[in-house]
Amino acid sequence: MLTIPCPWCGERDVHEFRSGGEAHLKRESRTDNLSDAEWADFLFLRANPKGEHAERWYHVHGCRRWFNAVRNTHTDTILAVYKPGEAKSEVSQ
Amino acid sequence: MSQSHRLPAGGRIDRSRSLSFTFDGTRYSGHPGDTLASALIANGVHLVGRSFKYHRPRGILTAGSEEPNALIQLGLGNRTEPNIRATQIELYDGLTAASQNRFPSLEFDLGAVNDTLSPLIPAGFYYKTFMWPQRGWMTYERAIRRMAGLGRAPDGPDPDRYEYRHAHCDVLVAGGGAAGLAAALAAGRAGARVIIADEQAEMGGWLLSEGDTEISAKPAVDWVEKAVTELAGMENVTLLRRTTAFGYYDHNWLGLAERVTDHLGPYAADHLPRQRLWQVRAKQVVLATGAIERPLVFGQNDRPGIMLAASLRSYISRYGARPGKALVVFTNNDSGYRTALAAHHAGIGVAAIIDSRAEASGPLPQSARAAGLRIYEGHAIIATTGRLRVDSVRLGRLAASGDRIEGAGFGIPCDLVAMSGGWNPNVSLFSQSRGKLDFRAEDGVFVPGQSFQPLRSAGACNGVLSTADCLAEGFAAGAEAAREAGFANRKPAALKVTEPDCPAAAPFWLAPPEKPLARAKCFVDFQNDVTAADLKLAVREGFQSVEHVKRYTTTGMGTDQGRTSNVNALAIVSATLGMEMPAVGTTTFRPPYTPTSFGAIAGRNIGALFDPVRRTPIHEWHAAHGAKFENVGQWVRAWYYPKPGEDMHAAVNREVKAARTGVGILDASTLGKIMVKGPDAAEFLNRVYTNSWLKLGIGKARYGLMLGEDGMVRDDGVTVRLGEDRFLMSTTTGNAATVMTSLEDYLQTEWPELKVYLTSVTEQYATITINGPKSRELLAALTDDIDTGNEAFPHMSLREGTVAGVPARVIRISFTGELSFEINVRASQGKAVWEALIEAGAPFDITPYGTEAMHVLRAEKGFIIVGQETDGSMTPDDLGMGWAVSKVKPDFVGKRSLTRSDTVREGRKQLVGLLTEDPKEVLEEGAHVVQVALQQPPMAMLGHVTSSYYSPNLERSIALAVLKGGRALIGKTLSVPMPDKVIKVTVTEPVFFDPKGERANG
Amino acid sequence: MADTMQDIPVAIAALPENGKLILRADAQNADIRAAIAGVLTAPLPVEPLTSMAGDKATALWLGPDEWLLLCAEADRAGLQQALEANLADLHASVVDVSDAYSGFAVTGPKAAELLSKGCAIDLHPVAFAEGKVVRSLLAKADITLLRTAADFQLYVLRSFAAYTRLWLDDAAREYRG
Amino acid sequence: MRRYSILALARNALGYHEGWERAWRAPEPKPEYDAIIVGGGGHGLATAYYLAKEHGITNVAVLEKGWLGGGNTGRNTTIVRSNYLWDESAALYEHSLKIWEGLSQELNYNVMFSQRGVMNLAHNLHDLRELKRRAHANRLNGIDCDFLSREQVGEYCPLINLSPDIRHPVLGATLQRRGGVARHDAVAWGFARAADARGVDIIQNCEVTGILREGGRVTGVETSRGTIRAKKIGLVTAGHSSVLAGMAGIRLPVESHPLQALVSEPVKPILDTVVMSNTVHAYVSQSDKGEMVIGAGIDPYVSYSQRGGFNVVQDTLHAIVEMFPMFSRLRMLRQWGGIVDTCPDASPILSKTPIEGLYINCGWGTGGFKATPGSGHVFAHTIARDEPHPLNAPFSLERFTTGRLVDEHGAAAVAH
Ligand SMILES: Cc1cc2nc3c(=O)[nH]c(=O)nc-3n(C[C@H](O)[C@H](O)[C@H](O)COP(=O)(O)OP(=O)(O)OC[C@H]3O[C@@H](n4cnc5c(N)ncnc54)[C@H](O)[C@@H]3O)c2cc1C
Ligand SMILES: NC(=O)c1ccc[n+]([C@@H]2O[C@H](COP(=O)([O-])OP(=O)(O)OC[C@H]3O[C@@H](n4cnc5c(N)ncnc54)[C@H](O)[C@@H]3O)[C@@H](O)[C@H]2O)c1
Ligand SMILES: Cc1cc2nc3c(=O)[nH]c(=O)nc-3n(C[C@H](O)[C@H](O)[C@H](O)COP(=O)(O)O)c2cc1C
Ligand SMILES: [Zn+2]
Repeated sequence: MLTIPCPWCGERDVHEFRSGGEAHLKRESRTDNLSDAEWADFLFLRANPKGEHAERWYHVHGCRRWFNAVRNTHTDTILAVYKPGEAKSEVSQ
Repeated sequence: MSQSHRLPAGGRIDRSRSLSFTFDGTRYSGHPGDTLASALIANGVHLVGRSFKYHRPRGILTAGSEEPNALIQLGLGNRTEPNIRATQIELYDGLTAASQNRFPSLEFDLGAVNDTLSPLIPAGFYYKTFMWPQRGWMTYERAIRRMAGLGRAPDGPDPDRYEYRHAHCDVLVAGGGAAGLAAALAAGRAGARVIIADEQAEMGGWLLSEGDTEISAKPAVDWVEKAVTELAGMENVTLLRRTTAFGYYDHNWLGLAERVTDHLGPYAADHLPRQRLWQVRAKQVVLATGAIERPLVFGQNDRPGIMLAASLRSYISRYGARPGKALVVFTNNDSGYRTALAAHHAGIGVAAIIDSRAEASGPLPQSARAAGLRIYEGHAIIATTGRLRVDSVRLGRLAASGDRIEGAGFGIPCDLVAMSGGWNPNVSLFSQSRGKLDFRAEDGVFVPGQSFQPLRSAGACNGVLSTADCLAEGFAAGAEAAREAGFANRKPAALKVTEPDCPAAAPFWLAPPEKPLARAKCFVDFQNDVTAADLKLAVREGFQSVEHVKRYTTTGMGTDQGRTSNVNALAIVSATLGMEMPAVGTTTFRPPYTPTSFGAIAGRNIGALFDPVRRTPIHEWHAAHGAKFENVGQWVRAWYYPKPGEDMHAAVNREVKAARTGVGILDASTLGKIMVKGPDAAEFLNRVYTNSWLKLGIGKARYGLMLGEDGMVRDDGVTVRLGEDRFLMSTTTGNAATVMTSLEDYLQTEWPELKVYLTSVTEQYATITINGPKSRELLAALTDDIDTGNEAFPHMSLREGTVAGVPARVIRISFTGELSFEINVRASQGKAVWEALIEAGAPFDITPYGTEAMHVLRAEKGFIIVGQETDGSMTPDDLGMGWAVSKVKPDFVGKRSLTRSDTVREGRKQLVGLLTEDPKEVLEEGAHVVQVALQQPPMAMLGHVTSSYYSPNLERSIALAVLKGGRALIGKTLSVPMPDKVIKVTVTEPVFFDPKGERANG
Repeated sequence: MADTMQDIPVAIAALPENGKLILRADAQNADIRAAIAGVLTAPLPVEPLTSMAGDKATALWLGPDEWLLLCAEADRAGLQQALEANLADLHASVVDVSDAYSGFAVTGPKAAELLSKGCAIDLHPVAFAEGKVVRSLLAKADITLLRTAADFQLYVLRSFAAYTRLWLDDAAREYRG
Repeated sequence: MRRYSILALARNALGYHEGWERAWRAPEPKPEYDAIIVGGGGHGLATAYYLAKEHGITNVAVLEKGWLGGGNTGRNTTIVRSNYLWDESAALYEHSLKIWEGLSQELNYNVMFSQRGVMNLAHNLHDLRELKRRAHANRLNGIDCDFLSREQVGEYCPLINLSPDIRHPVLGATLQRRGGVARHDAVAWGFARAADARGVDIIQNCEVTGILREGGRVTGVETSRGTIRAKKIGLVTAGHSSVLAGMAGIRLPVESHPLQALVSEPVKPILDTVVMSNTVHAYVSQSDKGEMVIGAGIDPYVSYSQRGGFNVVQDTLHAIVEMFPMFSRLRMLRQWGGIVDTCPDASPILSKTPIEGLYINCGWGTGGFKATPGSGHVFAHTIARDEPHPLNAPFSLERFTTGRLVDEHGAAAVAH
């Protein structure tokens, strides 16, 4: 059972959170110029890696903040958590 | 009632008290401190069960939780429990136990015919037969299911309670034997918060069973008592007896199952839970779960009276029981001699010690020799005899290679066989934690290797055998764990231990049987009746991965999960394949360590506490006025209010009529409400709704559609502008939380530049809708500061004032097409305001209406319900609501998806109305519409009926449907094929009532 | 049953109605902090999971830009107006949620143990001292939990109050033998 | 292949069962095949079998990184049914169900397909509406489906808590009588044996580590046992689909999640059908050995760890004990997890890919066991003909670009 370190609240059981899937997907604000394929990429295509995964979590039963985490999806070890807007590379090392 | 097989003295039982119990209807007695197994043994009972497949007679193999054979049906009626290990049942007065998997009786079991048939039904036989005729399996299966299954489920609901307990600690110690107690002492003394759990009634592990071990020159049990007393006195230590660490999950989260009152049977106090599930987050874990003795695999090694050697010592020393009169020991290591000596000292005749080793020369064999015990070195048991209990063993001399017998076998009569094949470290929890096992070739054991979580193993589970080493490892592990958790400490001094020296065993995996292996019944997995021959057969047929062997033969899949058998099975498979054991590898260890009751895992989250019931502030009024309720998510809403003698139809018709002719009143409090505040609030709404929000005037309301990024309708509702920077948004009842989550997501991650704050106020307000031509008069009667006139208070606008003397926000919106006001007041005042409205409405014959009438009213107007007309595949245009989608906004959620090729294609499903030929005929919601009904399926479907009601205002049935190319079908006649008839329908516009929308002004 | 307060292992009581406001604001902004502190007569608790008691209200940290303000029912409207007035030109939101939440007090030597039947937070005094506040779950209800000198106070959505009460009373059965 | 039968058993009993031959060979991989199937689960093995049987392509290898059936095939709750909502899905699953009905004989391997019925419970008006919608659609698609009233539910399965006073009372149910359960491992083994008998090479402990391409088409795979060439490659690796597709530079609309299940200790038969409930989130059947086989929910995060959170098991057992109060004293014997590959529309992908000669079969998520034979059948067609079978044409990768999804989410069926 995962224990997730919320950047604000500290370690909490996974069931206090909602998983938000892959992080750092870029939502274009002017979507008219995107092809169907580009749009499908944003909507549906996912890295889904076996290994390090930058992902989003929402502390829904806590501080109600969205944040990011890097987790190894093979071992479920959480390598880092960081706030929205912070870059992954800053925390990964 | 005499305990014929009780030793005259000794053991940790309370001889001053007798407890009476029954097994298969016969009454026996035992003492506090007994397990059911030890009490049965003390009464000379060995035959306690039948095996799973061959229904062979089985006795008691072990003295612990690893027991595969002695599975008992405990208790009666709703409290009965199947498959309980007799070795774990603490005796209480009046205990009722029965054997299982036998018919008609334990002694004479018809199922034993399987044993006779066994040559025909080796591992995996069922894959090869029962294939004819094609549906024949349904018949064979019934018979097979009856033969399988072991015990019986209870007859009815469980009368007992179960609890949860969340806990946090610095150090969790699993196992309270020598190593575990030492670890807990070390960590506890350092000041760490410690939890120590042991599955047994008493802490102490094997120390409770070894009469010949001394610690600090006193019997080992004295040290156990001292340790337990010290631990119990520490405020920072929680001692949990009868508590199994059953699961080691990720991130050092462990599940423990405490049996709080099981041992009290019917004497348990009512207020106590039966079991408690501990959910522990530990900074550090010490595993001290001991080791499990390994059986030897030889011909007919499964007869009652054949048990593990150390377990026999346990019955003698710990329970003061005498399992037999004439003992044969079969061993590959010195500890078998320790058992022989213990038996000898207890007055049990030792007929022979059979040692697979060519030579036994350690101190224990020497003591045995000195005591005059007969020893057969280089021998093995090759068969046993006895119908319901072993009555002799046959042995033979092993060839030097160990895989053959030289010369003729011969028999030795006995009524008890103790076997010892060495010790397997109990690595279940370690493996569950994802730890890697290392293989120690000299004694053929898997020991903990690299660990993956903050844990350490200590004692016998770490492959250590002597008590001195177990204690030392325990102290060290406890101290280190505490240190890692931040508690400095001193290394405790070593304790002086005296005990016989028992070096590790040299593996001896399979004694060559007298008969051909396929007939010899050399059992490896006792519970599932898997023999060495089965394992070899599996390998021969190509099931060579250990996981395939497991699944093909079912070895290790019983209730004991192969605790005593897996390593033996692996060794035999490896030998057959000619591979090293670590290369073949173990099967995966999974939770639970021992079976854990559903009740404990469910806790109190059943019945009234299964799922919260959310009620509105006005609920009590509805209940008092006879409302029927419907579940909407967690909410309970008034569905309709039948008057005496009315059925649902009549009640709903009355409510619907009233809402269009007089005044109806509806509790709409469950609608989601979100306060949206900030300078960018309008811009934010502009992005999350499909239509335009920038220019909405203060005090005005607007309907909005919310899409997913995939362009499909997800939610809708009316939002009002309270101020320049302030909106009150409403959502559907079911989606309130989801919408809030999604809006926060956009704000926090996509558009952090927008200055907007959201606060959910769903529960701050009671929302009361008054609806119908008389609603204005009613409102006017209860307010003196709101001008209710049509011009002063136009449709889609908001007024703040008082209603019934209470501050209120009144919004003129309509979900029915009628003149309608939505009155929002503080939740605590909701019921009072509702009652005031009911009272003031009496002259207009005010009629409370429920969700059903509301649905009819909105369907008459063709208004959609998200989740009923939509299913995640409908766009605004599909719903005929293209008008609600801005053509000019550069961006809103879902915009891009509306121009994908599939969203703009012809022939998408579109919302339409349906009218049946027979106006009395109400279509079934969910029914499908076809162009032409055929005699036989398949029929191409155009779509389905989403909503269907009898409309009393139209005096006929109406329905909404989504049909492929629906709008082009308006005017056409189509068919709805039902199982018993075909219903003709005409496609119409989805608006049935007041299509011009004239009534909203009253 | 025990006859002195001391002996009652755990007691559960509904908290009297009080004023509750949700304040949302950017606490990084010194002007905002000052505007709020001026009304609360105490600094806003910006450290996660903490609370701060002022003369008029106690502020509970709920998130980095969200606080629950507890006050006497009589002060509710005044407090909201004062805050809104002080924050008028700043980006902040003050919303009355007095009726949206119901409160319970859980008291007695077994209070933490009782809550730990459904709440996964470490409630041991070393980890959960007086003044600490968390949002979490109690069984299937969202809670805001505060430890005061005298008790644990927990707030749940109004519609979860019945469930919570039932759950607490049922959990307490074990101590009422 | 020597045929299995009761007579063969009797004959072999006399020879101490020494005479049984391997169920499938263990050949060394050849340097080149006509087609390679990556993934030795049920779907991969069935694909290879039908390539050989229906299309005469027998120079085929199935490459499995571990042991056959060790993926989701070996860890699923074995529910088989075809009562899906949308025409496209219903057709595909019904195709499969029809094959199931003769599969043991077809493979000469008893897969113990037990048509004991699958029941889906309705607990509120919304459930009722959705189940009716599905039941009517099934009927018009020629798929058997009964609608049971609450009383009929009680007659059919008396163990269910039918009290009207519970939190989510049972209001009715659909019942597909032809649905049921099967012996999951036997499905893999049976297909393996039958494919092997037609010449397919089944190669275990052979992990594909790279996909070789030249000029937009596949040429072979890199494996832990060397390079193997082929002009047609089918990826059938369920939970690992994204990993394999990634080797070919393709991103998939798929996420891999833990899905857990558990069994109780075995008890004598008491539950004779399969019961599923979406609203209270529980599904259960009793295996022939006597365990209650219980499916837990899906863990919401991506993971390849083949285990999930205990909280999910807890939630499942709340529901099970609520619906079956007499199960409270049964005990959990073992719990485990699989890695399920979920698509945004809860429908599978059986498709060609942008790379010539590369085909993908994935996205079955929580419910592909039931489709095993049908999926293998149509996927073999897709590979052999280089064009989809009409039944899998709607399940292409393109649908995510066009938006033409087959959304089985809203269809009020737990997707198992
Ligand atoms: C707990 C659980 C319950 C379920 N319940 C049901 C149910 O009741 N009914 C139902 O219909 N479905 C159910 N499912 C879903 C079902 O199990 C799957 O959809 C189905 O088994 C998928 O079969 P497959 O052959 O595609 O995949 P798998 O059986 O997973 O086979 C894929 C194979 O690919 C192999 N592989 C992966 N990577 C490589 C590589 N690089 N090289 C070589 N080989 C590789 C894997 O080792 C694996 O053996 C359930 C799933 C789970 C986990
Ligand atoms: N040759 C021999 O006769 C021999 C062999 C091995 C060990 N021993 C002796 O056994 C003792 C070993 O000490 P130890 O402390 O390592 O082991 P132990 O077996 O004495 O204690 C382990 C304890 O852990 C408990 N346990 C196991 N799994 C558990 C779980 N999942 N949850 C809760 N409790 C669990 C058991 O009930 C037991 O009380 C020493 O005295 C040693 O000399 C003797
Ligand atoms: C339908 C089904 C029934 C099962 N029955 C049993 C069982 O009776 N005993 C058992 O130990 N495991 C049983 N298992 C679980 C397997 O032992 C194993 O946990 C599962 O196949 C996953 O593999 P793994 O645990 O090795 O990763 C069963 C699995 C399935 C899918
Ligand atoms: Zn948080």
